Parts: sequence; structure tokens; C-alpha cells
Amino acid sequence: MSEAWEPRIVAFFCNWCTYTAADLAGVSRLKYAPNLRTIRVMCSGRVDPQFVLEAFARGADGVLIGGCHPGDCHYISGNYKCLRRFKMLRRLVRDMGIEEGRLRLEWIAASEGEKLKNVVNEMVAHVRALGPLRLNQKFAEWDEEMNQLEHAVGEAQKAKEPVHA
Amino acid sequence: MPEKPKIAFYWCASCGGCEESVVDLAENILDVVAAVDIVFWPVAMDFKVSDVEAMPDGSIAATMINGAIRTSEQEEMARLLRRKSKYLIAYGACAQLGGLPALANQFPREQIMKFVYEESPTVDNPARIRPQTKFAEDGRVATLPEFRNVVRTLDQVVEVDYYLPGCAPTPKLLAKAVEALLTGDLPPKGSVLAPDVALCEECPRKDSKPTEVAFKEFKRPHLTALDPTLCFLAQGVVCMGVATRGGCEAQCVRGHMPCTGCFGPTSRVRDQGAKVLSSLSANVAAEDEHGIEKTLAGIPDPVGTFYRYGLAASLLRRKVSLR
Amino acid sequence: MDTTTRHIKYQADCDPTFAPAIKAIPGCEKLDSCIQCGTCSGICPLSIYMDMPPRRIMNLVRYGFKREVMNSNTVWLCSACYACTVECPRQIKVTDVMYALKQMAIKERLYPKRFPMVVLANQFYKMVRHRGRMNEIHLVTRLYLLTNWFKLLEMARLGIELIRRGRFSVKPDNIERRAELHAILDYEKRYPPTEAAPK
Amino acid sequence: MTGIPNTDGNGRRGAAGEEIRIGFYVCHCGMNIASLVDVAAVAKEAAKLPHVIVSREYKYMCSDPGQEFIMQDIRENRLNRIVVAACSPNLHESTFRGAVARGGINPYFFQMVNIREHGSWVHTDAAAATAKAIDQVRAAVARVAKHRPLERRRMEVNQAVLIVGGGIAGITAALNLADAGKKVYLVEREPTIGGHMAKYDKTFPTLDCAACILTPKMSAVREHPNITLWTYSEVTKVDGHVGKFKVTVRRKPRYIDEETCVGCLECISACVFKTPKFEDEFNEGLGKRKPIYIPFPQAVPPLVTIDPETCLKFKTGKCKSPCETVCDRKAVDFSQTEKTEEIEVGAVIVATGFKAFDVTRLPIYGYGLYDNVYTALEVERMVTSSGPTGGEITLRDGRVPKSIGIIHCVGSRDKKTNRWCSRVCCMYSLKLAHLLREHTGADVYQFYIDMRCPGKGYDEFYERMLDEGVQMIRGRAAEVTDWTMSPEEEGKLVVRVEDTLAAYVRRIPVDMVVLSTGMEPAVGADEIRRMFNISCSTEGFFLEKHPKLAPVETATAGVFIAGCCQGPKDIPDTVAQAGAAAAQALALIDKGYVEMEPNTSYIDPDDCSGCKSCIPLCPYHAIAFDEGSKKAVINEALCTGCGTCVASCPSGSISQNLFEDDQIFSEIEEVLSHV
Amino acid sequence: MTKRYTYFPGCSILGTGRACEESTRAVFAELGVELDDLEDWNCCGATAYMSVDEHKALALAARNLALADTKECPELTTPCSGCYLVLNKTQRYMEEYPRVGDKVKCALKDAGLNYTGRVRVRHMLDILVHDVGLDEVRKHVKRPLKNAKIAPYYGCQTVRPYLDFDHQHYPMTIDRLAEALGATPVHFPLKTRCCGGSQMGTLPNVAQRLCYAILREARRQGANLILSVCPLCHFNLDSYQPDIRRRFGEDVSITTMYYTQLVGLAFGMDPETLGLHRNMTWDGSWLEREVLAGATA
Ligand SMILES: Cc1cc2nc3c(=O)[nH]c(=O)nc-3n(C[C@H](O)[C@H](O)[C@H](O)COP(=O)(O)OP(=O)(O)OC[C@H]3O[C@@H](n4cnc5c(N)ncnc54)[C@H](O)[C@@H]3O)c2cc1C
Ligand SMILES: Cc1cc2nc3c(=O)[nH]c(=O)nc-3n(C[C@H](O)[C@H](O)[C@H](O)COP(=O)(O)OP(=O)(O)OC[C@H]3O[C@@H](n4cnc5c(N)ncnc54)[C@H](O)[C@@H]3O)c2cc1C
Ligand code: SF4
Ligand code: SF4
Ligand code: SF4
Ligand code: SF4
Ligand code: SF4
Ligand code: SF4
Ligand code: SF4
Ligand code: SF4
Repeated sequence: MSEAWEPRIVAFFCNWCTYTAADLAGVSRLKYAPNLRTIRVMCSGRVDPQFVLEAFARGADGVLIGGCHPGDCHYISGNYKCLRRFKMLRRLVRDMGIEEGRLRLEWIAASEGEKLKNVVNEMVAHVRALGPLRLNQKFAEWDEEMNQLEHAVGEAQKAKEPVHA
Repeated sequence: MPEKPKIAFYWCASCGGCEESVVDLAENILDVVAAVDIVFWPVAMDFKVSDVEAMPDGSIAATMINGAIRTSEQEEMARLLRRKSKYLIAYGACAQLGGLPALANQFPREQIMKFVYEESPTVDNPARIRPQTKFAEDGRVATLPEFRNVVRTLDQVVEVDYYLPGCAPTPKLLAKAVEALLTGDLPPKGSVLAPDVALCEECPRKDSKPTEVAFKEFKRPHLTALDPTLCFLAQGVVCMGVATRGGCEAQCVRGHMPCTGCFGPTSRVRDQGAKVLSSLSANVAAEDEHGIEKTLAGIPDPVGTFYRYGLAASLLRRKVSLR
Repeated sequence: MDTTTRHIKYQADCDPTFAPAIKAIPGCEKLDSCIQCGTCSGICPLSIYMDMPPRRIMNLVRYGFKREVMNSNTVWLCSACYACTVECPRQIKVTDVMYALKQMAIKERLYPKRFPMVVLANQFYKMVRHRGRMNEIHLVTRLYLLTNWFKLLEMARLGIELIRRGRFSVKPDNIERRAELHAILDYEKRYPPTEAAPK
Repeated sequence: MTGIPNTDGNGRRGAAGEEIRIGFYVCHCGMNIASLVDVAAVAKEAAKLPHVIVSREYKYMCSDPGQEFIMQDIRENRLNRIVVAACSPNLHESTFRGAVARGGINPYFFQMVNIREHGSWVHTDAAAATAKAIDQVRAAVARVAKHRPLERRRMEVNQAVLIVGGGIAGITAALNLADAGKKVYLVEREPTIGGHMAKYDKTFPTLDCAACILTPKMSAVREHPNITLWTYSEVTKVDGHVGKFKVTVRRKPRYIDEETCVGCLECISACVFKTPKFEDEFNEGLGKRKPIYIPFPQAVPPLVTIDPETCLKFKTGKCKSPCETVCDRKAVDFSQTEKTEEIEVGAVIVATGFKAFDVTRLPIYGYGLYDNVYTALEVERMVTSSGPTGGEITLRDGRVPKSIGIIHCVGSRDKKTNRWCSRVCCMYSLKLAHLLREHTGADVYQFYIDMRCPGKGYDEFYERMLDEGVQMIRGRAAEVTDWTMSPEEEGKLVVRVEDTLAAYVRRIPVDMVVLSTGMEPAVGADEIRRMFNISCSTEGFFLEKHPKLAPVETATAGVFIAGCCQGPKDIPDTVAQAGAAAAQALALIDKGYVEMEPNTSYIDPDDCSGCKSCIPLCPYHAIAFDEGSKKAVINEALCTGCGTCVASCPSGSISQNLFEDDQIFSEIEEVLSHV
Repeated sequence: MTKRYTYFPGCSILGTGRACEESTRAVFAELGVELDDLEDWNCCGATAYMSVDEHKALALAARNLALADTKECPELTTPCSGCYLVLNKTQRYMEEYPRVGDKVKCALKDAGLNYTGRVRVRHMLDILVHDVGLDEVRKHVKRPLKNAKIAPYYGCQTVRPYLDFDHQHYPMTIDRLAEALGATPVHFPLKTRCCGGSQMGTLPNVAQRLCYAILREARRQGANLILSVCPLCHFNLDSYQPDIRRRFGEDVSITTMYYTQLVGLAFGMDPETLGLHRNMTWDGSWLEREVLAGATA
């Protein structure tokens, strides 16, 4: 990638509150940073921690989960389950060396277009300050150490001597 | 008389338990030995690498490699055996998932070296000498393999045909796998040679699990008096059986220890740890942030708990070093 | 001669630091949820002599009427019977609020002069600090000497009776490990409250 | 649901094995999208994606010609998947699904990309907005390739309704539905319907006679051809789901044949107990009844009941049973046993009401310790002319009270007992003040924390009571004792209270104390909650689906709630809510069927280990453990498709239609394919 | 099996409350309960310390908890209701407010003490009625006090705010105990009302008024004896009867004693052992005249 780095944030929005809040932000012509890539789910309770890790593994610099405020979940309590998973997941992600600010859970109600805008802008700014995570590129860098072996083996075979005595 | 199929065993970063498990075949091992020709098994027999190099490519019917891949030598051997074998089998949790050695993926190489050669309480090394990959003396050159920054699963280094899960695989599963190899009755490539249903299915405590678990606290097995008949989760003790492939016949549970997940996830799951995290935390009883955090604090080391065997194979693979 | 007093209160008459300071004391945190139901006053056995019922104190505290609260006799009448605390429908620990007010008053010397309760508390405090135990007779004697020595005479009858019945311990009692006690009580001197207590 | 048929139920083309052919359309929305997003570039990029056969841009996709494009392409290019990048799916997803279906393929082979609300309208940088649009399009194209044909489910709805609880709420709902021509089963636990209201003499704020307005309704229930009334009965089991609940009702024996008894009450007079001897529940224990009794004269059904706990025939077997012999219709039947009825209904209204707070939990008010302390319900019975005292207000010691204290908020607004305001007690306390004054001329004191009289005519009623001279003392009574300090207190009960408006603690001697008890969830509410899968709020009242917008619905489709089981309320509100519940039930069953989105979840029985982790997570109790197969099973009729269980199954054995793991993973992969 | 508790006497026991101690030890010894004295205990701080400094007050009391912590039996008991409350409050505040608990624990640590939190504070009345049990008490009764009409006086700090073995407003434990001794408890609406406590020293008019109401009501309800639980309550009710008569112009005199003294009497112990002679209202012939004589009649 030759262009300047831009934070890439994957967002999982619940259909009833946060996705609709984003619609409202649109209808109200509020302006926010274009760094989000949104995936719509019916409920924040559907957000499998695997999705979050997969997003990071594939190069996301941040992951945002948006759900209904506690007590307002369209499916009664999906957001509580999301909150519980999030609490554990954030600890796990932190223990794995990913800064806490890269994973966020926000309750954004359908009427809170303004909040959506602010959350996105804030998060983009925050992640921008943290710099790229780009795990997919890290994986490639890590694997580079193996590729050198390939090369060494080639050389060794030319010289007809074992790599290790 | 047709030639007996050639079989090889090799170990990488492993504890040796997997080798032991082959011996655990007990009297059956004789049948196996009778049916096959073991051409390479450094732990038990004196073969040289050059013997293997001399074999034609693809001439070994099946090679079982156990252990994770941490050094360049292991990488090299994996490649060599891959080339020489028709089927390459990742044998045991370490080869399949990284295993316990992969927990080292939480630490940078430098930290490990420093600890092992300088700071460990049993080390006396005032000169702070570290192993060198190349050392020349009297005109002779000695080399040591490269110590990699990342612990890998076997399939992150070479293509793997089958996986035999477990820490270590059970003799029963091994016997079945050997039989399949001999009869050629093999599942699709890439399969794990164990049932694709989670352990609870075959757990003797399954029936004791209530349908309404809501965790008020997580207890640690070594600090808790446990009911020997009740499902661990029903007692608030983390049991990975829910997220772990069956096939071990719940040995640990029968031995009164919760499952720690060595058989890895089912084929439908990409990240065993994320899944068990999801299920356990969603079932926490508390609804307020503080209460949730308090309950979850009962799992002080999520990485070590949820990725006891699977860190190298997990989606994040390794700790990103913090700036 | 001016015989009328201003009774209207301006916001400037209130002390905005008062309520936060009280609420910071353990037991007083729920002060704001008082619904002014008056159960505390109604159940309080000492309310017969209080110039302001406990309920009123609660309201005055939370809205910053420090001067009025400190001028009232209510906190000094409270005998810590905990009736209010147990009966309050909001589970406010009214008794603890009373204690907090006493502590503040003593610290800031805002109590009515020579109020016997304060003298008693201070003497008690000193005696226990010094000896580790309390001796009733010594305490009462000191109290009356400092407040109303005339009372001592009044009490003679009771004193004689007590001696006669062997209920009068003249020898002050000391504990053995007083240094240990002082180490405990002086803890804050060594670690002033601004510094976090060492873990 | 797991197999992938080639065609769906309507013969529209499906998927398996067939080559995937995707049509992509990007909308300009006039200039709404096109002014910022480079739609041509989006179309060009989309054209390069795997399986995309056609990629077009158009000014107004939702217009008829726009939709026609899609249908035409499906036919001409044999498309079997459609992606439209336009506005929000909340706006036009159904429009395009319709077009796709009309074009001849399953409507769920469609995915919409929002590049207007989430794109052109919120961004300012054209290049970035275009790049974002392209990423989201890639995700949609990748995802739609994995779609499977789905059907909206339609379920028939049984035309009968079950109503549990025969208080004023249940009665009102039953009559509304029966009048609309629907079959109603009304199940009441007690021997008569009427609930609490049947115990009152007058009701606030109008002071109209409770019996005069309630008894005609009770009789109407009895006579209505569409209502089957089962009193002395309880629901014991509920299976099924909206449209088709299978309900088991246990009918306790009353030892009287309901068909033949005409309510002449000869049997009661004939009973060997010449005088009533046992505590009369209906009269709050103030009166006595015989083992054979009728709760009150206007009870519905007008049947007597024999209480086996006290009847000699049952206790000793030695009674001559004159009741049996005196009945010329031979209605007394000692051999009766419990019966169970099984019914099927389409909807359920739960109206199980409330229970009054148990005052023995607050000994500070001396109930049980002092004879002259009464509960409000006891006083309600006392002031009723047909009540145990014939409307006379005489104390347990025979005196007529000259002064009465009414203590508010007993078991309400108190964290030690119940936190909530019970909403009716301020008003009924005023009512009782009026009635007591009317009967005795006594001085009445009200000890209140706050007067809560919001309602039409309520504050006016309060004012009227003030005018009548009821003394209002603002302060929560602290205690009631017989401890005296002065001669005028001698022989009285003393209420100690702070008159907070005067700022004095007062001791007020009275002859009688009335405790205005608050409301609590009814006895057995928890079992009802479990049987019908109703959630409850922390205090135990049933939880409505939404406190403002769905106050009579519950989280379980087809189960409605009305009256005090949902929360404290008075009769006008109860009746209004019962009417609303009846209307909602009617709207549901009258349509004849319910239609549901297909995005439900399902468990592959071969995969599930039966770990039960998912079961407690479903907010709709849609997941059950099958004891035969030892696996979890999702009842599709109950599943609403939230996906919570899917995200949780630790072995990945649950899938959700339209939100399959691999569909979402491919979205993640594609939105990140450029980084 | 002998029961064993760690025993905290409290300061009043050494002075005005001596009889309380004597009767307590005598009765519990008779019942086979061992009281293991807490060595070098210090004053609990009572109401006065709490008025001056909350943290110091808690730390002061916590020293006793830390001392008890080292004992084999973590159940700490005390005859004084004031001590019972303060020790209990200290223990609970340290749990409820970790900030406070940490601070107090640090202070203790600095003095070389350690408090793990295993101590439970028990009231002696609770132990007598629930651990020993009324059946056991009944077995020891040699002299049923048939004609004693008891006004059971619990006082405030026995029941509030921590009483968990009975109701806080209208408890019945002493009533049941009195019945076990053959006595008749009367209905006593003031059983948990404050006697004025230490206000007796500072504001005697106030405290005497409270005691006046209690004594007066006990007589009015037909009692011939007030039983109290706490040395301070007993002191106030017992010693000020002449002053009260003078101040309020009404004779409200009535015999008062500790519940343990009454238990001892029923057990047939002699008044001297029970320290009854130390009570101001004790009259040697009272027992014969009012209680025993009436009973035989
Ligand atoms: C003392 C008092 C006075 C009041 N006075 C007035 C007044 O003057 N005016 C006014 O507007 N409101 C008044 N109210 C409020 C009024 O009583 C309620 O609003 C009204 O009774 C609520 O009706 P309901 O049908 O919801 O409940 P309920 O009247 O409680 O009826 C519920 C019915 O369901 C039955 N039931 C319960 N559980 C089951 C079960 N598991 N299976 C089958 N049946 C069951 C019960 O037996 C009962 O018949 C007063 C309340 C009280 C406490
Ligand atoms: C300041 C304020 C704040 C409030 N906040 C809350 C709150 O937070 N929560 C809450 O639960 N309640 C709140 N309420 C109460 C709430 O507003 C009402 O309960 C609710 O709006 C009532 O709805 P309605 O449909 O009956 O009446 P309305 O909202 O008044 O609607 C009546 C409609 O009828 C139309 N209309 C009138 N006459 C005619 C006619 N002749 N022909 C045709 N159309 C006509 C009007 O134009 C209007 O659109 C609040 C009220 C106020 C005043
Ligand atoms: S969770 Fe563990 S103990 Fe429980 S049934 Fe599953 S494997 Fe067995
Ligand atoms: S129970 Fe779990 S940890 Fe133990 S062997 Fe089986 S899979 Fe491995
Ligand atoms: S009892 Fe509690 S709520 Fe009522 S006035 Fe007193 S402090 Fe406030
Ligand atoms: S604790 Fe104090 S304020 Fe509260 S009731 Fe007792 S004396 Fe009154
Ligand atoms: S489909 Fe949506 S974006 Fe396109 S024209 Fe219609 S409203 Fe506008
Ligand atoms: S309605 Fe009135 S009496 Fe009843 S709880 Fe509410 S405020 Fe108290
Ligand atoms: S998707 Fe939601 S509603 Fe459906 S079964 Fe799963 S948890 Fe229940
Ligand atoms: S969580 Fe998964 S494996 Fe466990 S019972 Fe549910 S569907 Fe089966």
C-alpha cells in the first residue's frame, strides 16, 4: 500500500439502534470520518468475539460495536450479553498487546445520530493517534523469518553442505 | 509380498508425551510394527537425517510430527519430511495448535532468552553468555538452529494432511488413524481424526449440567472443593469441554479435572478461545458493569485459560509487542 | 435595638463544600436520597429536646446550610441509638451522618462552648489514647471539673453509693502494649491522607 | 432448514450447485449519492468482482423502471443474486426484495448496500466516500454469493383466547373478546371471579358503589355464550407458541355439581355447624364461614364450595351430611375429584392481579400486637354493608372509634420492604377517610409522605376531603404503641410522627389505626411467569415489552398482560389496560395467521454436544433441551432471530439464517481486502 | 462438648458494671460455656471516639479484632451492648468500605498486627438463647420465678443496627428466656427505646427523662422487674431512680437487674455470687416477697 495510512475501523452495528442512528446521522447530514466499514447484525448479541478477532487479524486498526442502551434492547437483553463478552474480550485483546482504545463498545440509540457522529470521529482520532495495527502485515513480517530459511537452504544445497552440523 | 508401508515419527517443540503415547499403544504396538516399516524415529531408533534425505521424495507413506515449530531446524525437518512423505500428520496438540509451547507467543524472544540464560533462579551465568548460532574454534565451526520469534503450528510451516489431536492423542485414536492409513479409508484432506462434536457429548457429567447456569463467580479448581459428579461449569469452574472437540473420552473430567481444551475446536469454529470466552461471559449473571467485571475477575488470565493449547493457531497468533 | 432577624436565605449563605465533605465520610454517601419523610425524627427518642428534628438536619446538610446545622443542638443530643438508621425507608445511615457532623464540628471547633458532650468526647479520646482503657469515674470527674464542678457535689451521693457497692474502680487501668496502640492511632500522622496508603 | 433446495416453495430458482450469477446495481438517487460518490467507478469495480455478471448504475433504482431493470436482468442474464447499492435497507430493502421475487428468484438472494445515509450524506471527501462504497459493495457481493433461499413463515392462529385471573382486568378483557365473537376461556383460582374489587364498598374518586358496577359485569361473564368460565382452577402447564398454545388447566373439586346447583344455599343452612366457625378469607378473617360456603351473595358462579380442610365429612368421615340430603337437586357430590382440561388457544391474557403487603413484616405499626390496628382491606370489608360487621365500624373491643389514624405507604416506598409507590393507596386512604367519617363521625388523621393524586378528578377528591375536615399530617408515621405519657393518651394507640411541615414531632392518640398497604405481585406470580415465559421487573411485577409503546405486550409473542399483575394501578387504569390487551389479542387472532421473518436460528443435531450453554441465553426461551436426543433444539416459532445464541455456541453448532458465520466472515474479509 | 468463645469484657465491667461480669461468668460457667479472655484488649471506643475521628475509632476497635483473630475461636463475644455494636460496626465497615478496611488494616500492620476478617462478633444473649439453647437453660432452672413479671429491656445498641437473631423493633428473645425461667414477660412497648446512654453524664435532664418514661411504662404495664442486657442501660435505669423521682415528682421505682442475674437466681445461685448486692435497686427480701412467695400462693 503506497498511500498514506488511514485508520480502518470495522463496525458491527445492531439493526435497531445503532444502525438506525447511523441512518439518522445521514438524514441529518451530520459529517463524520469515512474510515468506518459497517457490518449490520440484528443485535449486538450476535457479535461473536471471533468476528472482532478476525477483523483485527485481517488488518483492522480498530473495531467498534454499537448496540442499544441497557434496558432498550429490541431483543430484551442481547446487549447485556454483548457487554459481558466485551468486558472479557477487551481484557484478552489487551493482554495480547492490542491497545484498549482499538476496541470499543458504545450504546447508541436510534435517536442519537449526533452521538454516533461523535463516537466515530473520536474513535478515528484516537486510533489515528495510536497508529497502524495492521496485524495482517505483522503476520507477514513474522513469517519473513521463515522465508529466510528457504533462501539459506537453497544456498546450502548449492554448496552441498548441511545447514546444521 | 508387497512392501510394508513406510512410517516415520518426528518430534519438534514438544514435551515428549506424544512419543510416549505411541508407546502407550502397548501390545497393539506389535501389530503396528508388524504391519509397517518404521523408517525414522529419532527418539527410539538410530536413524540419521542423511538416511531420510537419501529416500526418494514421497516414499514414506505417512509421517507423524509432534510438537510445535519454534526453531529453524524444526522448520527444516518439517520441510524435509513433508517432501519425503505421502501423508504428513500433525500429531498432538502442539503440532496441531501450537500447544503449551505456544504460550511463549505472549513474550518477545529477547525476554525469553534473558530469562532462560540470565534471570532464571537456577541459572548461574555471570558472564551472560548466550547461545550463538555459529561458533568457530580451532578451525571447526559449530552451528545451532535459529530461535524464532514466533511459535508456529505445523501447518503454518508446511502443508498438513491430517491432524491427530490431544495432549497427547489417545492410543485409541492413534490405532484408528493407523488403521485408516493402512486400509486407505481416509476422510477428506485437512480433517482432524476425531469426532466433530464437543466433549460434553461424551462427558460422564453431562446429565448433571442444569439448563440454567448463570455464573455468579468463577472458581479456580485448585482452590475449590469440588463435587466429583457435578458438571464443572455448574460449579463455576471453567471447563473447556463445551468448546473442545470430543474423542478423548473425557479423560480429564474422569480424573476430576476440568477440560483444558487440548483437542482443539470443532471444524465450525475458527478460534476456540474466542468461542469459549463468548459462551462463558455471556452466561455471567450480573447485569451491571461492576458486577460483570467482578465475576469475570475470577478468570485472572484469559489468554492462558482460553488458549492453553491454541495460541499459535488462534486468530491473533501472537502478542503484538507494545510500543 | 434590632429585634428582628433576617430569615430569608440567599444562596451565598450556603456552603457548597459542606455536603460533599459529609458525603465523603463512610456511611453518609446516600444522604441525597432522603425523601424528608420524617421517620428519623418520629422514631428518635431524643427529638423531644432537639431544636431541629433529624429530618431537618438531613435537608440542611445536603443543601449546604452549614451555619444553621452547626448552631443546632441536634447532633449533640443524638445518643447514637441507631433507631433512625434502622427505620429510614431510604436506608440512610442517619446516625453516621450525626457522627460525621460531630467530627466536623470538633475538628473545626464549631460546637457550642463548654458543651458537655464535646468535652466528654475529647476527654474520653485522650484517656483511651493514653491508657488504652476508659475509667468511668475518672472520666466523669474530669468532665465535671471542666464543665460544671458544682455537679461533682451533686454526684456525691451516687459516688458514695458506688463505692459502697464496690462498683468504683479508683485505679486507672492501663493496657500493656500501649506502643502498639499508638502505632495504630498515629497511622495517619505517618501517612498523611493525601498520600495513598501503602498496599 | 439446513438442506439447500434448488427451488423454493414458490418454484423460484434457488442455489445449490447452480452457477452463481450476480447482478449489481448502484443508484444515483438523483444527485443525493452521485454528487459525492463516483457511482461509475463503483459500478466498474463491482464488475470485476467474482460472479458479477452485470453491473449497472441508474438514477433512481427504487422507481418502477429501476426495479424493472432488475427483473429484466434476472430473466435475460439468468441472474440468481442481486446487490443494490443505494439508500438504507430500512427504507427500501423490502422494495427490492419484492422486485427480486417478481423477477423470479427467492427474495433473500438479495443484499443492499447503504451508500447514501452511511455514505454520500455523511462524508465530504469524494475519493474516501467512493472507496468506502466500493469496500462495502465487495462485502455485499461476497456475502450474497453465500445466501440461501429462505421463506417468511406463516402460522395459523387459533381463534380462542385464554385469560388467567378473573379480577376486573380479566373480566373486562373476557367480555371485550367474547363480544367480538371470539371464544374465551377464563380461569380463576378462587371460587368466584371479581378479584379485589368485589371486596370494596365504594370506589374512588367518584365513590360509586363497587357492587353496582361490578356485579352486572360478573353476571355477563357467566351468561356469555362465548365464555367458558373455570373458577377454582389453575393453569398447570403451557406448551406451544403464539397462535397455538396448548394449555392444561387443573380444576379443583368443589364437591358440588356445577350443572345442577342453582345457588339456593339451602345446604349452607343445613350444615351441622349451626354457626359459622372458620376464618372467612373473603372477609379478610374478620368474619366466619362454614365448611360449606359461598364467598359472598353475588359470587359468580353462584355456587357453593365445600372446603375439605374443615368439612367433617372429610376430616372424620362421620358427618351425617345434612347438606347432601337437603339438596333436592342432588348437587352435593363428595366423590368429586380433581379434573384436568386441555385447551388450545391462539393468545393469552394474564391478569392475575396483586396481593396486599403483609403488614406483619412491619411490627413497628403494631399489627397483631394491638387489636385496634387494621389493614385497609379489613376496613374495606368493614365499611361494606354486606360485610362481616354489616357496615358497622366497631373495634375488636366493641367500641366505636372517635379518632382514627390512617398510615400511608405501609410496605411502599421503603427500601426495606418494597421500594415502589403503590399508586392507589393515597387515593383509597382518602376514600376510607371519607367512609369512616361518614360511618362514625370520628376525627381522621392521614399520615402521608407525599400525596399522589394524579388522575381525572383525583386532586379534586383530595380537596374535597380537606374540606370535609380530614387532617393531613405530612410525615411517615414512625411507630404505633400503647405507651402513654399523658392522661389523654390513656387507653389509646399513640402514633408518633414528625409533622414535617410544622417541623414538630407529635404524639397523636387515636382509637383505631388503619394501615394503607401497598401492592405486591400476586401469590404464585412466579409460577405464572415461568409457565408463560414472561419476564418480570426487579420487583416481580410482569414486564411489558416496552414501558410506553407496548405496555400490554410481553416479550413472548401472543402473551399479553393487564391489570395489577403488570404493576400497581387503580380500577380505571386496569380497565383501560384490559381493553388494550383485548384489542391486541383480537388484532393478533383476527388476522388468522402470523408471519415471521426467516432470519431464525437453528441447531444441527449432528453438531450439538448438548452442553446447554445456549439455553439460558435466549431471551425468548426458544431453546429447549431435548431429553431424548440430549441435544438443544430451537423452536423456530419462538425464535426472533437475535443471534445471541449463535454467537455463543462454543462448538459453533448454531447457525442463523441470513446471518450465517461464513456470510459475516466474508463481509469482514472483504471490507478489509484493501488494507 | 463445652462451648468456647473469645471474651471481650469492656471497660464498664471493671467499674460500674462489675455485677454484670460476675453474673455473666457465673451463669456461663454453670452452663458449661468457656469464656476465653482476650488478652490486653483495649477500649472499643464507644460512642465518644466515633464522635471525634472515624478512622481512629475504627482502628482502635480493630485492634481487638486483630487480637481475636489470633484466637482459636473466631467468635468474639461481649456482655456490653455498646462494645457489641462498635466491634460489629468496625468489622462490617471494613468489609463494606474497602477503602476504610485497607486503611485500618495498614494501620494494624504497622503495629505488627494482622486482621484477616475471620472474626464474628456475637452477643452473649444470642449465645445463651441460641447456642446454649433454652432447653438447656430450662434444665438448670431450680427455682422457677413464677411471680416475676418482667419488662424486658433490650436497649438500643443490642438490637440496632446489627441484630440479626430477632426483630429489631419488637424482639422477643429475652421474653422467651424469661418464660424459660418460669417468669412472665409483660408487653413492653419501650423495650428497644434508648435510655440516654452516656448522655446521663452530660445532659442528665435529658437522659433521666428517657429513663423516666421507661421505668414508668414498665410499672404501668404491670411489671415488677426490669431486665436489661447492657451495663450502661442497667446503670442508668438502676442508679438514678431517686434523682428521677425528684426531678419528675413521681415514684417510678422498680427492681432492675441484668438478665444474667435473673438467670442465676432461677438457677438457684445465691445473690452475692451474682453481684446482686451491687444493684442500687436490690433489696434482699424482694425475691422472697415478690417472686417466690407469690408463686407458692
Ligand atoms: C385497599 C384497596 C382499596 C382500593 N380501592 C380502590 C378504589 O376505590 N378505586 C380504584 O380504582 N381502585 C382501588 N384499588 C385498586 C384496585 O383494587 C385494583 O386496581 C384492581 O383490583 C386491579 O384488578 P386486577 O384484575 O388487576 O387484580 P385483582 O383484583 O387482584 O384480580 C386478580 C384475580 O386473579 C386471580 N388470580 C391470581 N393468581 C391467579 C392464578 N395463578 N390463576 C388464576 N387466577 C389467579 C385472583 O384470584 C383474582 O381474582 C384498591 C386497592 C386496595 C388494595
Ligand atoms: C412538557 C411535557 C413533557 C412530557 N414528557 C413526557 C414524558 O417524558 N413521558 C411521558 O410518558 N409523557 C410525557 N408527557 C405526556 C405526553 O405528552 C402525553 O401523554 C402524550 O403526548 C399524549 O398523546 P395523545 O396522542 O393523547 O395527544 P397529543 O400528543 O396531544 O396528540 C393529539 C393529536 O391530535 C391532533 N388534533 C387535535 N385536535 C384535532 C382535530 N380536531 N382534528 C384533527 N387532529 C386533531 C393534534 O394536532 C395532535 O397531533 C409530557 C407532556 C408535556 C406537556
Ligand atoms: S462443561 Fe465440562 S464437565 Fe460440564 S459436561 Fe461439559 S465437559 Fe463435562
Ligand atoms: S479433557 Fe480436554 S484437556 Fe483433557 S484430554 Fe480431553 S480435550 Fe484434552
Ligand atoms: S427517615 Fe430517612 S428518608 Fe426519612 S427524613 Fe429521615 S433520613 Fe430522610
Ligand atoms: S441515632 Fe441519634 S438521631 Fe438517630 S434516633 Fe437515635 S438519638 Fe435520634
Ligand atoms: S433507492 Fe434509495 S437511494 Fe435510490 S433513489 Fe430510491 S431512495 Fe434514493
Ligand atoms: S400511593 Fe401514596 S400511600 Fe401509596 S405508596 Fe404511593 S405515596 Fe404511599
Ligand atoms: S437467535 Fe435469539 S431468539 Fe433465536 S434462539 Fe437464538 S437466542 Fe433465542
Ligand atoms: S451451545 Fe451449542 S453445543 Fe451447546 S447445547 Fe447449545 S447448540 Fe448445543
